[in-house]
Amino acid sequence: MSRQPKLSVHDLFKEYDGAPVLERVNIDVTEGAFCTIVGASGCGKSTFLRMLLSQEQPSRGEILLDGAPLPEEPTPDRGIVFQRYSVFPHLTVWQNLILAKEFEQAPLTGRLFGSARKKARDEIGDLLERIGLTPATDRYPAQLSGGMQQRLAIAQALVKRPKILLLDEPFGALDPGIRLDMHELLLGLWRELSMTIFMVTHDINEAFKLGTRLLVFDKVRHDPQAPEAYGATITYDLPVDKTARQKKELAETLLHDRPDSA
Amino acid sequence: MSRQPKLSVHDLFKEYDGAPVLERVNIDVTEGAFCTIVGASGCGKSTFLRMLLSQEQPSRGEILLDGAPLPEEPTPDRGIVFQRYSVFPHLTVWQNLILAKEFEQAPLTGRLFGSARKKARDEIGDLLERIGLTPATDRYPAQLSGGMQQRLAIAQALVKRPKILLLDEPFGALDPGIRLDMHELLLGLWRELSMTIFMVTHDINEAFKLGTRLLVFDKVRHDPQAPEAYGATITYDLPVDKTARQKKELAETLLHDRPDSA
Amino acid sequence: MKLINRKPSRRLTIFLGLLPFAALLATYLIASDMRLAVNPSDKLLPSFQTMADTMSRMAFEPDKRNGDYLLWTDTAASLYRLFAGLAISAVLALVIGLAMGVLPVARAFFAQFTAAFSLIPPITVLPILFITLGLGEAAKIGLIIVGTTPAMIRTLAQSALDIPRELVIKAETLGASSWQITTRLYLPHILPNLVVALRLGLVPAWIFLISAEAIASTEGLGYRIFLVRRYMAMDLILPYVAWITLLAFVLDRLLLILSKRAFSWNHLEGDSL
Amino acid sequence: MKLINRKPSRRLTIFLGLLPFAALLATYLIASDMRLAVNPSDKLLPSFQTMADTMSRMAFEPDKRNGDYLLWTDTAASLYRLFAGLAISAVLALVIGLAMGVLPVARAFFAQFTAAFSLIPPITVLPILFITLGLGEAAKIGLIIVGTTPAMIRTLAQSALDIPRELVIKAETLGASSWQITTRLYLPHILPNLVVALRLGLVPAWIFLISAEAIASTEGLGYRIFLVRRYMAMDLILPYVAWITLLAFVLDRLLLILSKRAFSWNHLEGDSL
Amino acid sequence: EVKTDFKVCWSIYAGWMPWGYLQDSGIMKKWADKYGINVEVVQLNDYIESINQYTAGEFDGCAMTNMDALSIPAAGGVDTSVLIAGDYSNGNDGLILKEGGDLASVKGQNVNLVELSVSHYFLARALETVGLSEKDITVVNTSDADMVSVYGTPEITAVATWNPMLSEILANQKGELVFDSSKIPGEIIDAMMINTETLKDNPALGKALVGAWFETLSLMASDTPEAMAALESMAAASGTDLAGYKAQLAATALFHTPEKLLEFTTDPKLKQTMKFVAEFLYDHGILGEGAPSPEFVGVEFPDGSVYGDKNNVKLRFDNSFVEMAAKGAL
Ligand SMILES: Nc1ncnc2c1ncn2[C@@H]1O[C@H](COP(=O)(O)OP(=O)(O)OP(=O)(O)O)[C@@H](O)[C@H]1O
Ligand SMILES: Nc1ncnc2c1ncn2[C@@H]1O[C@H](COP(=O)(O)OP(=O)(O)OP(=O)(O)O)[C@@H](O)[C@H]1O
Ligand SMILES: [Mg+2]
Ligand SMILES: [Mg+2]
Repeated sequence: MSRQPKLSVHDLFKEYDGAPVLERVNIDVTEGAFCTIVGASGCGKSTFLRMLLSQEQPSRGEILLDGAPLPEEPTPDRGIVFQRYSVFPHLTVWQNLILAKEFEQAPLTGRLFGSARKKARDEIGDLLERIGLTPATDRYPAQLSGGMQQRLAIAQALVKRPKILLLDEPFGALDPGIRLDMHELLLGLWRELSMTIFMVTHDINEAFKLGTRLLVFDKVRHDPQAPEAYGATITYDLPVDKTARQKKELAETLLHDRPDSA
Repeated sequence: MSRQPKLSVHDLFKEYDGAPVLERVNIDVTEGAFCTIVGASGCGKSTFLRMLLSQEQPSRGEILLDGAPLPEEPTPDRGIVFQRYSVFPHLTVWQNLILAKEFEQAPLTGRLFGSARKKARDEIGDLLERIGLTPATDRYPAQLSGGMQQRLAIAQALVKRPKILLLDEPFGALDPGIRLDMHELLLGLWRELSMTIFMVTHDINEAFKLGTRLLVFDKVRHDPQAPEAYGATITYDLPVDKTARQKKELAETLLHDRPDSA
Repeated sequence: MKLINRKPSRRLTIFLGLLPFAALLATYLIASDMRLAVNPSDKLLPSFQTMADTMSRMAFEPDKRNGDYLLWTDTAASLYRLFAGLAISAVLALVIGLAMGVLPVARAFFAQFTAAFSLIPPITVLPILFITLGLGEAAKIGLIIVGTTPAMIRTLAQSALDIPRELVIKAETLGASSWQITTRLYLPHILPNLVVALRLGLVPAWIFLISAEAIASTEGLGYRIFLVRRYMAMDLILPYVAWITLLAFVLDRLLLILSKRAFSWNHLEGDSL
Repeated sequence: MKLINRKPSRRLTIFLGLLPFAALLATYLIASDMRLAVNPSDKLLPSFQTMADTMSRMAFEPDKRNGDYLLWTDTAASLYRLFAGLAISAVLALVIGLAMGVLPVARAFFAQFTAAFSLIPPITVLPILFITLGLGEAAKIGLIIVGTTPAMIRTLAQSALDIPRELVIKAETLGASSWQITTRLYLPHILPNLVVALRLGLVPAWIFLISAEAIASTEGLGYRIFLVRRYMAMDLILPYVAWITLLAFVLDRLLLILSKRAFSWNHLEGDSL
Repeated sequence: EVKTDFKVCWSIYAGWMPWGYLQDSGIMKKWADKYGINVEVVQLNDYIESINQYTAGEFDGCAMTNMDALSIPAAGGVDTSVLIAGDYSNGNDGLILKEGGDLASVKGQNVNLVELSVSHYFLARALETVGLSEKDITVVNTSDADMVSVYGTPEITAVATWNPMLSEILANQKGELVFDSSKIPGEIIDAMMINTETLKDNPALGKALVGAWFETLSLMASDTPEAMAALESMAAASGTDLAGYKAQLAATALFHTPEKLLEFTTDPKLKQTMKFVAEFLYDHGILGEGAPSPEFVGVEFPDGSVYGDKNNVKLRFDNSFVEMAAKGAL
């Protein structure tokens, strides 16, 4: 690793109301890495992503982006899909998707009109198709199912083509078929743009399939009397190798033909 | 099937603003069945559960519970865990859990005091432990992680021991370890109380492991010009047999030892 | 079925909705009859006949002094002031409320002051207001503005603060500038609340308008009420009050409809009053 | 850093917060000095010295007529009326607002009527109020109630309607009766809004109190202001207005603190004004 | 300062309705044009507010009573001239006891009135006539606009008020008039007050106002259809009908000619009246807490004599313009 890491985290601590959530987190991530994060529910994965996004500040320690301290506020080079997927409730599906382009092209009004608007709408036609929301183009988020909202949130983050993408259980509410489509979409963009991705997931399959690096968050110290006394940290940091991939593919094949065989 | 079905759905249609979501859904479910529901995102699974709960009324068709039309309003014999897990934001974790008991034991105040309250709190101690929220007993939902809120929602529904339990992707935000614990918990109660369960899931593994019956929702008719023209229905209705279980277990074993082996 | 789920039919809803009005009318009729039986020239609760006569005179007979049809000139004058006042209030409240909600610096600057300022009962500082704004239309409109804006600012600023933090962060990651976040996220979210604030501001606006008209004016609904108050001409006051209430009610409903049309996304869930 | 994220430091916040007050004071000082230079006994904008003298007389010297320390007797009388009025309003608004929010039947019954009733400017129907309630404390408290309750009812009913439907359904599946849903779900959710409504109701409450005290009274802050308006004693009016504002401000802050204490769950996210 | 645009204000009261009429009918404009100035006669509904606005300098003149002129503008350092002492209350103010009886029976009762107004002064004078003082009763401040309606409540046993409320109460409700201002004639004077400095610098303003006023009054006194129309219009403007307005006028001693007015203002009794008023105001702390004595503010009379502090003359009865009118020199 002679290259400067894209992102490095030094001795990060985070506590809420005095209760530590994360402690002594250290990690260097090179550009283009796809880090999947797994860990027990409530151990601080989302908190970690929130700090990478600058939504929250660490209690101690520092995060460096390209060698410089992380900006103190969210910036367009870091995209996010929240765990409780949130899209803009006052915009319809396609309006949600062209928003990033509007911000970019119309600094003053933040809004495209006429042919520019039509062009932007046409440009997202393909994306809409790939996330399966073409029939819902003109609906408001409140009129979508959970999975549809989640797909919209993912697409919205991808549209901006961020350098760093933070995904918090992005595929949790999707059925396997659509999930595969979304994997394709994500991997395609990842390769194309050499994004650096952090993705929290509870699906170990997915973690192995997508990631180049697997981070496991867990508590190293545990006081049975005071279960809250210690925070979690990165306990395993595994490069995902061939064998594991092959194993996973085997597992997948087995799983895949089951519904039909039954 | 000589017994009267616990729940039967006859020729159910549901449309929103003229767009059909579900059409011609027919199914009889006997008491104690564990129906897992899978289907593409946005095909109407949540809508189906909402109708079983009487949260929404079918556009056409009828639902019979024990041979009689479904009550027009939600009743305590049908429990629910919503897809966007919602618990009462103004109550702490343990207050959320004893609420059902309070409703039952204090018709007037809806609130337990003194020793009765203490007793109720002690009684949920075990449950809290099993869902892993003991350290968070006194926190408000806004202070919990996504997975913790989801576990709380599940436990809250189970506390009431409903005859029919409706679960909409209940384990989506949980890590595999905790998910297994929750499976145990759910299966234990299911056997003990002979509940009838409908569970939407996107994890085919889970569907096979837990269910006695697998319902697949899908569209049978499809008009490529107007993808919204037709609704979904139950396309497969499979009893889950031994072989499938065994396959699943094999797959699980393979998946399970991977993180450690890597 | 539980009470909370028992929805009355459309017909029953209308019937129930009319009941309290009917009860009020009936109470009035009985009380009025009783008083008139004792004293036929009682002025407090005149009969409907008397009120109708008075109103038809106000509406359809030219005034002896200047030949105007008073009801209509009063209404026009008052509505003009009301609209002008509310429009300026709305703009001010939107700008300042938005600034306070969006910019921490603006919040630091305005928060304490608007909180304190909004608590000054404007009628106590009328002389200063009149001297600052003169005695013309400006003062009347000004009193409405002074009276309604601070509360509207606070409501709007709070509603901006209530926007989920996630949405703001999302917009930032999509490359929005502060200005764009303001116009494309905060603004659309607080516009429905502006309508709510306007609806809630209707009553204070009328009250201040009437107070202002009572002090310096030669026409307007409040002026007329004030003018005949010394004679206790309830046969004119009561219908005028009913008329004001009706006007306000129509405005209120129009604003609700406007909100449902313009901000349909905000009305997808739940009922509105 | 974007403007929306630029949080001023604690010190700067305090400084910025004081700025507009300082500006107001400075404006007053200059205007007052200018007027006093022209006419040393100008009554409109008295000097701070004069106001301080007057207030210290009101506060610390017994009145010639009845030996009372007027500032304190006035304050006590007004605060008593204000509290009594607001307390009754709060209870009424809570009961009716809750009923309207929870029960469709109650909503059908009350919705139109409260909408219309809330739009009647109460000061126009004062005579009826006085005849019904007499001229004593009851009428003054009554005016506050009539003036503030309808808006509070609407706010509370709307906030009850805004509770996510999922939560109600959840409670039903947990076996709650209508009554239990009301007390354990709706009530805790609208109590914070009651505090908000009370805070927003402070201003109209003061206004109506002052109006009532102006009509028939022998003590009270509003009485005093209207009395000395007779000889344009701004040296008493202005400090009295400031005092009223200060009292209201303290009440407002106390209510906010109460809300944060009692409904901490409601303040976990976002800021409050 | 010499200027051409002037604003004077008035509020609704029987004796001041001509001000509204002379503005509406163009009489004012005629006279203002004659002297090459513009005068706007503005109606304010709130009497106190109109005085406050005048005192604050928003108007060049204002219609008010002698008592309020002394207590508000004069005590507030605004040198004020009585340009036209148009009338005095001759029954327009009265004391009503609900249960009747004589004036002395008011003892121990609550009396509702506009505190510190001429009603208050009137009451004090009334009590003096039967050897009572304010200590023998309790004064309850009550707004004039609501006097009629609150009279109906059982709490009220006595009110001191003026027209039209007075006649309104007597006409429709139980009660007996036990004292009225016709028993203290000439003490409650309703006048057009002008800022002395403005008047000195701009005599044209005084001439125009006086000219317009007496033209209007002579019109009213004439028995012509125009007079009836004028009275009708004034009645409408004051919110009543012709009969009602005439009844109010009957209790108002309007001076229809300059001569009558001069007679009144040169009567030595005026000095006595102003002394009463100043003492009343001083007793009630209205002259300002800094006032060392009732004589704190000086009042100058047409003959040049001064009541009170000669170095602080702030209220002046100025007959010069009315004299011009009497001489036909306008
Ligand atoms: N309130 C509504 N108004 C209009 N359309 C709606 C509404 N609610 C749901 N729909 C539509 O109904 C369809 C089914 O929604 P539903 O939530 O039942 O899907 P689902 O099967 O649960 O999907 P997921 O797996 O993504 O949760 C969707 O196409 C959705 O857009
Ligand atoms: N605002 C807050 N106040 C107090 N505690 C908080 C707050 N937010 C999070 N926590 C606590 O921090 C811990 C970590 O939360 P986080 O959301 O990061 O977990 P997670 O790893 O994402 O879990 P999950 O897989 O369930 O989403 C939890 O124990 C939670 O209770
Ligand atoms: Mg999380
Ligand atoms: Mg769903």
